[in-house]
Amino acid sequence: MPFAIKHEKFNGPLEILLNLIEEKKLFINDISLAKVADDFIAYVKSLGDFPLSESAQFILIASTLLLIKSKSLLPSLELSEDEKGNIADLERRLALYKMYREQSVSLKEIFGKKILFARNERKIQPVFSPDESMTLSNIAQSMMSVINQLPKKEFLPKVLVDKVMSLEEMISNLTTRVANALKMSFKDFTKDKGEKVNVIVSFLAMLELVKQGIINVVQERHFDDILMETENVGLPKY
Amino acid sequence: MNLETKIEAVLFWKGEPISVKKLAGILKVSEKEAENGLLGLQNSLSGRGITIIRTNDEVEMRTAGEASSLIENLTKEELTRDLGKAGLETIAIILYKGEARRSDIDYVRGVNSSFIIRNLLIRGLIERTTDGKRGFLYKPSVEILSHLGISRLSDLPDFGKVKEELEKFEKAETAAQETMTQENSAPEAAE
Amino acid sequence: MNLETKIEAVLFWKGEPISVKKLAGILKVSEKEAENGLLGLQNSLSGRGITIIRTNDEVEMRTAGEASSLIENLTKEELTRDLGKAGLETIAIILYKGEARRSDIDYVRGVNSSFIIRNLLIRGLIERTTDGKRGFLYKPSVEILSHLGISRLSDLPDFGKVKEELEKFEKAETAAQETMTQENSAPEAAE
Repeated sequence: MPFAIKHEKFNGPLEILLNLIEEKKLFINDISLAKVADDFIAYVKSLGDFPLSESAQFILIASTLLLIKSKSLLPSLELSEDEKGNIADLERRLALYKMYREQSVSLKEIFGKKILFARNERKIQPVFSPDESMTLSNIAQSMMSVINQLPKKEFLPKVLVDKVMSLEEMISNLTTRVANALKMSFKDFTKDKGEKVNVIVSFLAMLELVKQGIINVVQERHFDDILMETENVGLPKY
Repeated sequence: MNLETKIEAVLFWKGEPISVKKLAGILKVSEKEAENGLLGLQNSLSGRGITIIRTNDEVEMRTAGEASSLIENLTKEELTRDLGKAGLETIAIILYKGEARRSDIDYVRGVNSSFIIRNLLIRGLIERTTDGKRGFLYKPSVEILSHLGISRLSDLPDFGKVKEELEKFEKAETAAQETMTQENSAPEAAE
Repeated sequence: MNLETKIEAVLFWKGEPISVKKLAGILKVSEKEAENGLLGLQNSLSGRGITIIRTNDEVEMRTAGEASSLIENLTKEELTRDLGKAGLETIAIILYKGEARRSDIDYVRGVNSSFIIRNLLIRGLIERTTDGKRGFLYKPSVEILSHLGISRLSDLPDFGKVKEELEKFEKAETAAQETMTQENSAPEAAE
């Protein structure tokens, strides 16, 4: 099955984030997430081309990481309840994913090792016995509904696009807030002044980078990328 | 696992008569030992819902005699119950395609079709032919065509349009597969 | 013939998964009685060559786990042994949750799971049911349990522990959602 192969090779954002945390042997919390934020964004940047619907997911997570990182650089930065909620949600999702990933390894160990077999097909003597539904028009209708349900090219769901677009605003906003907070607390940086300022300046550059990524997603959304199931598009709940 | 239990598993799985000689061969025991195991199993199964039937040198697992009226009802039920959405979809695909493998049907429906295919076979709506080594091919039965009142498959409603749609889907799949192969051939670049 | 023996006969004859509801219907007993009969049969079969697999709503008779290598040598069927990382993760979610929507799976994995779900459906490792208008619910099939060599979901590795953790996650999520709702109902206070 071609698409399965594709998704086998494809590492999702949560997986990459979890790998980064585990490589550093850290627990899942805001401190560890702030530490891996740079690596995550660098990774996303290095990916370049990948399915649009997936890049939106990456951007959503990158934005939350930026919030965490801002707060860790500038503790005086005030986060809204929504933003705090996003951070808590990301931590929860990571922990949940970690648990399932561990469980999937246990399943791999037993899968196919000790199969419980079904009995072979019983010998049959066909007796022609259609039910009432077997009419030409029902069959034709059924065929059409099967065709309508075939996987089709699908655009990035509008809800997701809107979400990514509102992120652009969020990042611009965050840039201003970080710049302001930097001015405000400049006097606090008595020690290692230069170093800290450098860190924040490069952080501002990173914000710009993610913003560019967002713009790309929004601009390119008219290119359909992968075939998706037409089942009412199950949006991840953020 | 003792011999008796092994025999039980093999006979259950087999679902048709097997010679004692062959059974002994499978279990790597002498025919005498197999006979003894069978006697033991026959004892264990007494009063149960399944039993062992012996004919000459063959042996088979069956439902117990007391269950015969129950099984008769089951057979009737199998021939009369509604075939449902799965039944209609599967017969439709086989009709419009003319013949299909299970994998074709599964692929178009997006779910596994083995149970519904078996049911359609029992109901005489489709027929099965073997096609070399690649497994079974399913075709509409003669009866279903006359039941539907068509003499040729091309008499099916929207026959041309449906064919086209199905081919388009299959082509898209193949194209996707090729793209995938190209992508997978250079995974290092992606890392 | 008692209920347990009748169930044994039906399951043997059927040779495919059957819902407990249907089984009860065939035997003209309540679902509760059928459940009890199944429990009894499960007990009687322990240590034997055949066993019963139960998902949340279906049941099927299969060869016992101890016989697996014996039967494997006899079967010419191609066996699926490789699920891949994405498949294993998706299966894990569906198995431990008991049932899941695509949105649940996407939420946990952080990627679009529609193709891996389709693949698992086609292979018969999961099943789907429609649930009102909200789309599909995916459930473990008898087939996936048989490939894991277990008779019921509770035999999954670390089942109790995982279930407990899942409850904790759900509680935390609900709590977070409630906080959000409170805020939204009093937007002035949040500004």
